[in-house]
Amino acid sequence: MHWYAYTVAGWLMLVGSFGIVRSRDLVHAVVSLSVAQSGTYVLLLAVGYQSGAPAPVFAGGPAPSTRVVDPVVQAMALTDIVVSATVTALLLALSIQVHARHRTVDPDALTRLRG
Amino acid sequence: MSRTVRLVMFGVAAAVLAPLFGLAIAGAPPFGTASHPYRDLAVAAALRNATANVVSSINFDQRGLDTLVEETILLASVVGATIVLRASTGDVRRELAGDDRALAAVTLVSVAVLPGTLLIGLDVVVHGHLTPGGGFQGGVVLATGLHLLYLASRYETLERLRPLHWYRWSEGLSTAAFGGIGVGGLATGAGFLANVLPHGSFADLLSGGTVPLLNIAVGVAVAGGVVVLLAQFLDQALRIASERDGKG
Amino acid sequence: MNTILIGAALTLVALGGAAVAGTAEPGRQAVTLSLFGLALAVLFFVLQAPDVALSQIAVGTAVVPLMVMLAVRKIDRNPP
Amino acid sequence: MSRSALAPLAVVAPILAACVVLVAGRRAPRLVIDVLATATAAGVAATTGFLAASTLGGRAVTWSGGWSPVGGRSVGVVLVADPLGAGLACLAGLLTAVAMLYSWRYLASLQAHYHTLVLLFLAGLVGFALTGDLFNMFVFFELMGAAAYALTALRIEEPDSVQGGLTFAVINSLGAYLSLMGVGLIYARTGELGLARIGRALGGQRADALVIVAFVLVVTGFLVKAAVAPMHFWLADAHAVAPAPICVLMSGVMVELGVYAVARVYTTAFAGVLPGGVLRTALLVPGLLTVTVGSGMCLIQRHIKRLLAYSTIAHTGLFVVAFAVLTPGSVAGAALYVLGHAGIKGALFLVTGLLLDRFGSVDERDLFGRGSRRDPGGWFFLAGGVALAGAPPLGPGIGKAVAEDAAGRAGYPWLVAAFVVGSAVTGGAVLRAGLRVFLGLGHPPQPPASETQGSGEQPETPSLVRAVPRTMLAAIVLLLLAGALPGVVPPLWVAAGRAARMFLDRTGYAGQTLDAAPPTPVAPLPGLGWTTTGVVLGLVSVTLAVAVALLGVYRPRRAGWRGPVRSPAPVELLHRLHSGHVGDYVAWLFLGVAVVGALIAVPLLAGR
Repeated sequence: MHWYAYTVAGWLMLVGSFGIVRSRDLVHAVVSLSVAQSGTYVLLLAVGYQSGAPAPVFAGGPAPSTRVVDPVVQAMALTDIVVSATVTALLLALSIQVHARHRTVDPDALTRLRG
Repeated sequence: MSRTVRLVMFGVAAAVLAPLFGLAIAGAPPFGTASHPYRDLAVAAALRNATANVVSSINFDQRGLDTLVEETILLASVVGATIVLRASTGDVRRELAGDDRALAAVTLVSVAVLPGTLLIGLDVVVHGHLTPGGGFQGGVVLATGLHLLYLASRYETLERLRPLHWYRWSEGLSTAAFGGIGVGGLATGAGFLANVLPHGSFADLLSGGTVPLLNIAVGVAVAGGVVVLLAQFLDQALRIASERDGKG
Repeated sequence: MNTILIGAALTLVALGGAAVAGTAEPGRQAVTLSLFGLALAVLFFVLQAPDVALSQIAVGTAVVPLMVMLAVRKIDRNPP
Repeated sequence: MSRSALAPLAVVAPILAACVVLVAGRRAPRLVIDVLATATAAGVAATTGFLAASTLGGRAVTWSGGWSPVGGRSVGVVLVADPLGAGLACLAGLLTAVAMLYSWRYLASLQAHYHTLVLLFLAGLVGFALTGDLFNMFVFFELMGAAAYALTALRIEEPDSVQGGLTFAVINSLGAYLSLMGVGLIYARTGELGLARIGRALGGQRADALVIVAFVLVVTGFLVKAAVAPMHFWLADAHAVAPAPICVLMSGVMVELGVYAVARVYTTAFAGVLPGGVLRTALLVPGLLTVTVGSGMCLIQRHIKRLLAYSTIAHTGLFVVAFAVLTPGSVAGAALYVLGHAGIKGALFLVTGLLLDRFGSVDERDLFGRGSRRDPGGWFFLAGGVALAGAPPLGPGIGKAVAEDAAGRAGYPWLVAAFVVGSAVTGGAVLRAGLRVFLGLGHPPQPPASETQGSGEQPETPSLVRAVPRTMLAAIVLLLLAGALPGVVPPLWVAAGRAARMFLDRTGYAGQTLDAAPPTPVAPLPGLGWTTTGVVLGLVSVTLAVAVALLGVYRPRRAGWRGPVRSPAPVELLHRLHSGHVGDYVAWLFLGVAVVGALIAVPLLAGR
């Protein structure tokens, strides 16, 4: 269990990147990229976890004390999620235009930018 | 490069990196450790500023600069997607096909759910400094809630209720408000993005100083931004066709 | 108990990620992505990160898959 | 208001201006938008320029949110302006102002959206240069990215444009996510995000696998941005398709900020744990590879923007090599080189943009002999080629000379060859293109099969232009002057020397940032400037460049007049490796990470 969470984080990064490498469709590549990014959330939250500690929200919850799960990594993961979603939106928009101009989204068929 | 060469190359790289990563995590503190030095400081700081949701305190007070930049990224992406998906020469606006009309049952459910969703969104924004959630989560809920209108009736109804430049304005203005509150902190001499308002008493609706204000600014910015983003995609999928397409 | 929950959620996420990257057809990928997003949200809840889990539900299971679906619909509408 | 207010103002001013432009853009006349955007960029340049000059006596530290550290620790995000960082921010402001001047009344169909994105891009560049926090660096990195991706793909009617933008975005985002993994790992070890805090926490520790992997992952994103081989592929695709003024920003400062970030993160956070010798090898190997690939590809291009893009890759390789020497002299050389390169390369891109607007092509073969001898652009282009080759007494020349001198003193005299050859080949390629296009010398080149052509593109102005607008010419002249200046202003050399010393001073950085310690005075670096060797090596480079250019122009034909010439095998291979395939680029990216990782991990972990 100790290293399982970190391993899953690395696995997501690897499997997402592998998805891009073997992709035959740019939309698929963009979605795979977001899988790779989800590895970063898992890593951050795993780093900040403390066994048996409650969430760092005190209203109506636990009495204020520092024995809570690390809120800093949660704030980072939140920022990360927003960034990921907006960049994914931009990438999908670009994919739509690639298709409109090239009539294909297969990377193997997009051969104009060479050399 | 051929597909095989590409996959082999990636495989070689992965074969080097996977064991290195393994060694690295073997040197990390065990999962569930009790030692979190930054956490200790951050929780104390949040309590000092009477912000019950420590994550909100970090996002909007302690590390507010990160969030300001995050809102700016959202703005850049929304403007970017608007530019990339703008109608270009050769594009024509299609009439909507008949199947874009919704079923009566769906309409009923959506109309019933819509006000509740909007209320939940507002609630999540306003209580962001107290309970889980905040401007970002609430903003997304508000934006998606508005799109229930599309399920509820026809795309035209949504289009009429969605003068896009309003949403773009609200996004721009609220991002500017975030930056402006930051500059306000500078002007008082307390520092950029400093929490200069009275902190109130712990766990009250009016507590946390600037945190709830920034939460609201982010809520408006995110709601506006997501509406504009989804609008670009919906327009592309439903409305815009290229002259070069067949019957489409 | 909590350890078991976390382990199960992690396994679900690991499998889900592989499934999303392995789904070759982007139309179906929007669905697997949404389910994967849900699995991540569950994981974040059991890791005591309700703020992150809420964002993940709003973004990862709703908005992003919706955009993927719309992009796929636009692309499929105009075959080469 | 104290000096510490200036850094956050320089970041937030372009953001606020972008919001104003976005909201007012539909109503306000174009002239107002143009003036507002240009003035904002100039204001940022003035502010950060003042910061750069005033911080020579000590860094300006700003804790955002007013969270000043207690006992050396704080929960806030810190901006640390030192002469090098603020100088780069100032460069970003200047280049943006010039790019805005060039784009006066340009890309009219986009309304104010173009200005909004450029201003947000500027905010990202400035923030990235000034921040002293690792996670904040990632956020600014993404801001630079999001704006740059959209700006690259601005001309959506061009098939290449959207494809280049997408490739750029996928590769850079993946790099950023790998960086964030590294941030997570280093946070796991130290519980810190501030660079100075991480430096203190790691100082004196043993470099174990976690620290090594964290460092390698963190710098991966920056190496991708710096287009260090084999992670450089995206750059040529993006620069070839981006509008010319955007190329000025990307080539002149964004790519250089990648190198800067590697250097910043190493010197402030990791220098106490990773030995300099190991880092030097890990940077010299990819750096020299970058110089080789960049100059080789530059030489065999006919698409002029791609040619310039590969020249940027080669020069970035030289900046990496210069930093890898890790002495104050080499860092000062790199800083001066970056300044000179930004001006000259920017001017070259803008002249190429003019070619596109006039002839609808940037293809060396298409344009053969079409430029007129009376066209000032042609002479600017040729002058740019000579300057790029390192001609004394111009900006790139002084940077090259100082870096060569430092490499020799540090015991790496053989690195001089890389500087001479790299600048000669890229300068020669530019000269060759200029001689053919503007003077019509030699025979038109024959087309091999597998390369990007540059013909049949849409101009960036509404229609092909006849007379060049004065604003565009003014922008080009300004950039050429800015590129020449560092070579003839001795105070700038002194400042660069002191800036470099401060940049490498880890203890001083941490003391001023965390303990509000008084600044330690920095003595100037002796003997920094033009030396006889420097001038001679500069002249050698220029002679070689002219030889390369003339050889390219008057090369004896291998095949007859019929049919295309087959390129020699290595050239063909180089062309093929740059496949434009996003999957290939990701595979190369991981291979690059593996190589850098192995170069650092093997010497440190083997034998334990």
